[in-house]
Amino acid sequence: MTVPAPYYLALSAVLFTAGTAGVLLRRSALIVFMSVELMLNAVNLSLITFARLHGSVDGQVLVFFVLVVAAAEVVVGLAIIVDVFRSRETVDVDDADALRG
Amino acid sequence: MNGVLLSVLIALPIAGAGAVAFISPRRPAAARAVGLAAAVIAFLVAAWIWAAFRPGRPGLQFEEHAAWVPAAGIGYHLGVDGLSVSLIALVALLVPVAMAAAADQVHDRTKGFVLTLLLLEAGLLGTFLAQDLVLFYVFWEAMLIPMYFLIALWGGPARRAAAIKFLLYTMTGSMLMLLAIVAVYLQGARVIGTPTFDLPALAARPLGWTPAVEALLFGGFAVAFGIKMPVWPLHTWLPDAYAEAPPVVTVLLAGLMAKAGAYGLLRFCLPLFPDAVRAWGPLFAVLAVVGILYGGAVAWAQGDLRRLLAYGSLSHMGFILLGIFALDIQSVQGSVLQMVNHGISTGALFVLAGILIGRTGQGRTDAYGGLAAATPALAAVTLIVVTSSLALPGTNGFVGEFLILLGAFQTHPVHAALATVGVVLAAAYLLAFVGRIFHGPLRPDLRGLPDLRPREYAVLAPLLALIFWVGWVPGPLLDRSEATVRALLKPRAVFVAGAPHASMTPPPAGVERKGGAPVKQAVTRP
Amino acid sequence: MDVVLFGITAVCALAGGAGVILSRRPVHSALGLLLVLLSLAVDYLLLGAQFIAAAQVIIYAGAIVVLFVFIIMLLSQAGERLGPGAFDGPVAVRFVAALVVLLAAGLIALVTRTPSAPAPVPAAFGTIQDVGRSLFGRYLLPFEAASLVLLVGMIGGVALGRRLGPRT
Amino acid sequence: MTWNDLAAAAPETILVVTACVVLLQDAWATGAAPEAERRGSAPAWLSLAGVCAAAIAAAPAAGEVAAFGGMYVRDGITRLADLIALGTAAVGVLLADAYVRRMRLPAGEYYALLLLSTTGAMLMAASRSLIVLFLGLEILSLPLYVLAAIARRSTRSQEAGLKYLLLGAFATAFFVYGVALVYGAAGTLDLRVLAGQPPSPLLGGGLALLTVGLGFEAALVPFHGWAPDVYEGAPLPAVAFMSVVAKVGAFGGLIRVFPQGLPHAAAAWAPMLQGLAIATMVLGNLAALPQTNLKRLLAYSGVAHAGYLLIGVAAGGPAGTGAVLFYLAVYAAMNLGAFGVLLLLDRRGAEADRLEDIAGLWGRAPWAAWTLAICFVSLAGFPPTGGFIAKLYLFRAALGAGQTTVALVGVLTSVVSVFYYMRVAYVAFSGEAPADVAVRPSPLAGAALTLATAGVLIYGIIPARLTAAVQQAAALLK
Amino acid sequence: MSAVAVTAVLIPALPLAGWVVLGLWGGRWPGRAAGWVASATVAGSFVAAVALFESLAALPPDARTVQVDLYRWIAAGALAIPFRLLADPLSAAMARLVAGVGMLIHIYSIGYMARDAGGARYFAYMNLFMASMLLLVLAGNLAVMFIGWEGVGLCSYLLIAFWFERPAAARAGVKAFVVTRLGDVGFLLGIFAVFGTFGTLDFTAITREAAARLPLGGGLATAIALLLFLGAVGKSAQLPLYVWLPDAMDGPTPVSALIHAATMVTAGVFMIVRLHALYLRAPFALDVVAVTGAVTAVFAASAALVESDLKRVLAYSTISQLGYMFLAVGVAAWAAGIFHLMTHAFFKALLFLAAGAVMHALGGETDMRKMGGLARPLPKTAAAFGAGVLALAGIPPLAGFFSKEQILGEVFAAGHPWLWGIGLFTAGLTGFYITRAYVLTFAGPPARVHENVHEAPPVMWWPLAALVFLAVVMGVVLEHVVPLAPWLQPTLGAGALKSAGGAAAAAAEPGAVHAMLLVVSVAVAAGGIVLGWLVYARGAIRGQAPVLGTILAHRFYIEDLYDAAIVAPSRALAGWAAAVDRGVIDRAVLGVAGGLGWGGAALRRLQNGYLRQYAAFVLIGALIILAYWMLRP
Repeated sequence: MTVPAPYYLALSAVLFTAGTAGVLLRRSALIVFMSVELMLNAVNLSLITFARLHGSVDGQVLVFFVLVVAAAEVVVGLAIIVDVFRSRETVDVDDADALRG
Repeated sequence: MNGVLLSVLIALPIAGAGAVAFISPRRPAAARAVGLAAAVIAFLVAAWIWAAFRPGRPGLQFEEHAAWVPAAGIGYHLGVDGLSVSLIALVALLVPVAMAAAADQVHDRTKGFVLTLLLLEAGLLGTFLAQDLVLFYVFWEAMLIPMYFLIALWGGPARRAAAIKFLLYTMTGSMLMLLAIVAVYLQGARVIGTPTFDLPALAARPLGWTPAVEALLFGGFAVAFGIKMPVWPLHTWLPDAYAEAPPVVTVLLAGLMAKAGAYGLLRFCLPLFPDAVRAWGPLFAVLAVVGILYGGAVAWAQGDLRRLLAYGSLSHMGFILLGIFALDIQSVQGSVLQMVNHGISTGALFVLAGILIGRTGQGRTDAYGGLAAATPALAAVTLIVVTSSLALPGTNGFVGEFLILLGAFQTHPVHAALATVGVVLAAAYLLAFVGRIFHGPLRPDLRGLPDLRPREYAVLAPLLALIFWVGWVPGPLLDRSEATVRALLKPRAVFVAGAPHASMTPPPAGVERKGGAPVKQAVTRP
Repeated sequence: MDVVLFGITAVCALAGGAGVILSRRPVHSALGLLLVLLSLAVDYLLLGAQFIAAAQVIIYAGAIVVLFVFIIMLLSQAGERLGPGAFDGPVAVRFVAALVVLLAAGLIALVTRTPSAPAPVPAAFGTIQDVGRSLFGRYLLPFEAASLVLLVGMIGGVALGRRLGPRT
Repeated sequence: MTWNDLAAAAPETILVVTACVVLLQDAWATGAAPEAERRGSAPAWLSLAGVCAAAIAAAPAAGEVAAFGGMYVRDGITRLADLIALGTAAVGVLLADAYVRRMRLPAGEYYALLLLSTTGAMLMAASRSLIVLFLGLEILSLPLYVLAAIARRSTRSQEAGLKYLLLGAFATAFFVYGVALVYGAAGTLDLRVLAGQPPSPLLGGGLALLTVGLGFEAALVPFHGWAPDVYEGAPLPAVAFMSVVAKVGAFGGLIRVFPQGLPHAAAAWAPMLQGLAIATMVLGNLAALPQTNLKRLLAYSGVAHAGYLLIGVAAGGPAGTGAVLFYLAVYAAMNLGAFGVLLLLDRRGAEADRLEDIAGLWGRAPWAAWTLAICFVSLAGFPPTGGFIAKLYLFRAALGAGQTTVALVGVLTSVVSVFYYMRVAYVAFSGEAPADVAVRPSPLAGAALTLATAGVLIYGIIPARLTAAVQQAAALLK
Repeated sequence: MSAVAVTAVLIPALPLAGWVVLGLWGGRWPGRAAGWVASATVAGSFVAAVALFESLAALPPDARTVQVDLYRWIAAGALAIPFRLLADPLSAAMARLVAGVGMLIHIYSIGYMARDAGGARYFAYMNLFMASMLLLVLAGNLAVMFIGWEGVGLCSYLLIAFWFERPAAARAGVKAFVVTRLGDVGFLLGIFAVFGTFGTLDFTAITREAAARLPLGGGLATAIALLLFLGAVGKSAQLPLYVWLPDAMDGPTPVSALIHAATMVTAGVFMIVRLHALYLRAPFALDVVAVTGAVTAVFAASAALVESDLKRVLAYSTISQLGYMFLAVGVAAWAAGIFHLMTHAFFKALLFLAAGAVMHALGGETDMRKMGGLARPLPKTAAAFGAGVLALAGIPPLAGFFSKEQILGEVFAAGHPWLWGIGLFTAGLTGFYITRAYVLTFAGPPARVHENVHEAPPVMWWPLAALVFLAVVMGVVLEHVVPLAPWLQPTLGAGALKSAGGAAAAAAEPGAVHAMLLVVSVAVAAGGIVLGWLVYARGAIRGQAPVLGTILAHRFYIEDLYDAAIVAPSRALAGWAAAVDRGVIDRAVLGVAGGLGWGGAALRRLQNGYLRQYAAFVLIGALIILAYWMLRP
């Protein structure tokens, strides 16, 4: 491993931040959701890096579980988004403001 | 039997409430009868306790001590001593009185009313009997909820605001007290070794506070009690609550709940924070005097019957507060007695206010006038109660206020002098009250107003009897509290944990008094 | 070599990330996400995580992104509305930008303080055998739990995807 | 995996198996007329049986049993958390039955998700590894997203699901990042090993982000934004259930991470938790003040109670942990009771969740009004209900740990809370019942309410046993 | 219990029982039954009082002080107050006087109140008053005295406001009560100070230990004496607390006679005499008493000059005469004070009852400007009133002469020529105003025609006649036949002997001086009468002094001053306090609540339904706690 670990970690941080920005700035539920996936991927990169750093496989195992969780979340999430779309004809999260106060 | 008598006393109203719960709402008379029966039985038990109470002993009697939450050091510890024995009798008396008076005044959702009233009684009794800090707090708060509902559901037009104001005010105080209780407990655990909320155990020895901490904790308790009494300037819930609650409920609010505050100061603050009480006593004495004068002045300016009485009550509670913080045997004895007295006379005043308002539906004094012509008996009874409230000798109020002022004069002459001016103010507003309602030409719309009914006589009779009885023969009451008060004022000698009966030899009553003549000795020639 | 590869993948990943959050159309975002995933898979390889790299390509790229694209196609009208939404005033955007920059700065400051010297690792580190042994050994409980997660996903999909009966 | 491992995780196993059975039964039994039965539907009874079995499995106090290589521990905390979660599940099932049938929700899926979510909460409380904690969190929250959205005909339910899901996923990302940083700092995901680590900035950053994820689930301010909206939009029984179970999981996790995982670094994390607790109590209670929608009001109330619970976590040690456990038990009872009463009401086939809908309840269903009153009085922290004892323990823990400020804020905000709680109780006892609101009692819901009320009162009047159990459980932390 | 004890208890107990009975059942009795029952109880008291007097008289002088302890009343700590009566020459004499005059007035009231529907209530109050007054007189310690003290005050209030439907009467009642209570503040504080000093409130103990515990002229003694005197000022309507008494005339006239002339208002004098030992330790306080008395005497007499209401003239006269009494006790002439108290009780009660008879005849009229020439239709009344006039003016040999002379002699002998001068001047004024009242009422031409003017019925007339007799002879009797001063000597000790009558005082003076004083004083009094006669009956002197008249008519504007300086500000203060209560204290509380509500509303706006906003919250929270961890030292 010749690339210093902080590089990976910084990349991860930037990607995580990018995902955060996507969640905060985008109005399409799909894109928001993809931004979350981006964040999870960024985390995964950190985990893999740390796993390498510590020489333990734990981090990699966790990444595996994150993948699983992401898959399950996507299934549920997309089902909800589709449902929302069916009744509203839009997936704009700003339209989901009936519940407030 | 004596071993569980206090529990029985508390359980009786609860059982009554349980019984009432099973009565159909369509049979209000039955609910009222059952409720009254429970309250009267409780009164009989309380009267028995009062009669069987042995004066001259500072410690707890009829004590009950059981583990409640042993893991947390919370005990089920009940007991009466000189501070509380007359108060529980007062509670047990005023509740049936209020309930009976309510028969003519509350017609709506009677079942619920009776039920709530009984729950309130249980809370009140428990408050005066609990000897464990948490148990006390439980009862202290348990009074609140029924009272909230009594005001909020059966009160006047602005009842909701008044009820919630009352609740939030008192909650603020009690929550601070809760923190202080916990702090006392923690310190106690450190000093004593075993964590306990038991008051006698905690009060048995100094807990080694720094003055600042002790003052803070004392403040926590004092704010709670001060709000309940109320102490100026924590009183502004009072006029609203007193005026909006149904008058019979105000009887309990003014007659009993306010006492819980004063009682708490004596029961908890004096033994737990003796140094802070002495350090901060002057401040409270000043607040008491301000309350006396301020309450009197504001009462004088009130146009509403119950607000007038409410501020008058504030003024009167100021005397009790002054008596407590004068820390003199006479003044504290006077305060203890005056708690009972004020319960009787203010209770009676609000019963009367309820009768008036029930007759006319009017709360403002200018809606009345000349009623003495239409309802002479009502006027006469009111007058007697007013004299008691004015502390005229021969009535109960005199003995209490006289002792308070006499005692306070010895330690705080200026305060006492100013407080005595409050006596004049009391005359001003109370006679203004009598004057506006009963004197002057009879208003045409009040003509034919019915005079006291037999049931109302029955309600008032015990109170009137007590007014005179305590006024002329206060000895039984004073004797019951004397030993306890004496012990209370003697720093750190009071509560011997666990063995209150055994340790103290009661000072022989009457022997060591200066210049006193033994009882019933007919003629002495100097 | 590694550094070059990392540079390329980093650039690709950042570009992909930008694509995810900046594309007008969701499908472009999905493609951006795909780019990120593949770039990171390469990085995983660089970091000795062969199994995860493979899983990344198979599960993420092969399943998740495909699912996204599938749904995007299904909801073809679901383009984002143009113009500022309720939460897109200039102040809000600047505020969000500030927050995001702060986050990035904080995180970078945090992670770059870590030591860069990696621990020595055995040759089999990160292989399927290595990870698999862990998964079915020490990590059996999480593995079972992960199956529960998938079970939940399945039930959720069924519960929410099933055709609705007639309204009563 | 050994049999011992499985035996230790028997409650979870039973629940999972039950969930599968419920699903299968539901698949077989499609077509049966669901509305007619008053006795309750088969999935409900099955779920209930499973929950009871799991509770029996969870009930014995067995000291401390570590399983699955130490990632899972069955100790006093697990036991209590399990019992609370299972109680919540049982009451949740009982409450849901009539509603699920009335609203034609997919029963099999509903109960299966409920059971799985319970499993997740139990896993979180039992976890001694951040991986298990993470997966437990997901098993807890994913079903909740679905449950929030499960009333698919309601756009509000959909909106609730969408918000919950997206924000939940967002927070999960923070959580995992936190796990990653902790892992980076400590080189381990094992909480037992973590306990020996010196605090470092990286570890701190990890803990911070970890707290975001757990705080989201617990609805701590400022991670609480989802809660009011989701509570308002999601179907009532689901809200009743999630409002409790999410807190059980989240606080189980918080206990495992902070007081138990990092006792030596308490000076570092306690101020953070105190700050969060203060913010949560203040904002939660203030925001609840103007609410007139009861679900929303209870949502903010739930936020506020998360703040109170956090007092105990911040205080740490046996006292704080015990207080949290006690509070969770009481909170479960009183919150389920409060929601449960709302479930009895029906406004033309929809939920009756406005404040004015409960007006005059006393007149038409006195027992419901009394239940409501008792639960709200307990929420407000008055004796003689469990809410009081629970708060007492919390404040004791806080003062015992020298955390006076947070205790002070706690008591003062409690006073504020009295305003809105008692207003609800007042409305239930006064006024005229609205004509379009009907009371629909059902035996199962009645049983649920009885259970909840009994809990509230028992914890308040005879709390000795629970106190002892809680102390015993928390004594591990010494 | 000894006979003395029994009688001493019976004296107040009988009217008390009467009150209870009348209060509970009197309203249902027919006709005048209530009046007779009430009179009977008082008569019983009178008999008992006489019996007490006689049984004391039967004892050797040193044994004439008997304490009667009924029971332990109030006890707390070192304070032990038995319910104690004190039967000694002073209280026996006072009890006999009070019960006697009271009995006569009760009987008179039967006739006077015959037409009033509230008779039972009236007599109940009167009985309660008698009980209180007798208790006051017989009290063995200050606390028991205070029972009576406040009891009479209450009855005064009740009876002034007896015709409660008249707003003026109701107001006057309240005024009387509140103003006297103002004095009671001092009285109470005095009691407290006595307890602080003596450790007891017992009269005999105070008398015994005063010299030991209080240094002569010390601040403590002066303070106690002045505080107690404040109570006396209120109760006995001295300057500056006199204002309630004229208004009190709105009550029934027998009430005015009994309470506001003969008995209650003299309680202050009695109290000082009772505590004479204490006052002797405080010469300055005594001087204050004397000066207050003198100034009040002349002030009230001058106010009476221009008063046009018959009863009010008598009221000012009472104030003035009370001033005399204070003047007497202020120079430590205890017996003289009590002597005047007694004679005054007779002739002032007589005057009031006669005035009552006039009012009875005129249907309640009291304005003298509407009277005149009533001697013709009411000869007996006029004669009775005339006797009262002469007694009051101090014309020998009527009662007033002796007591007044004794006072003036003592004052002069005590070396207070200025005070003597004031007293003398007052004597002249007294003669003048009472003559004026007589003339305006009975002499001259009728101012207007009154229908159906008739003499009082026998039940009213006989008490009147009895009082005429007493007013005429009691001076001689108490001076010469049964001398008061030696009788009081066991109580008053050496002080009483010192003031053993004008004769004794005169013995110290050169005979010529004494004779001259006597002549001067009688001359002045007679001069006043003559002048009054000339001015009002003959219209001889028509000199007008409008300014002086106006000032007098407004009582030197003292009441206006009170209104402006005390009453109005108090009311304003009360109103202000009420406004503060609502506007400041309560508003502060509501402000907190409002602030919380506002916070809730603001938070509600923050919760705007936008998911991305919530995500921003999460991010902000994350940033904050991240910052916490990173910035932590």
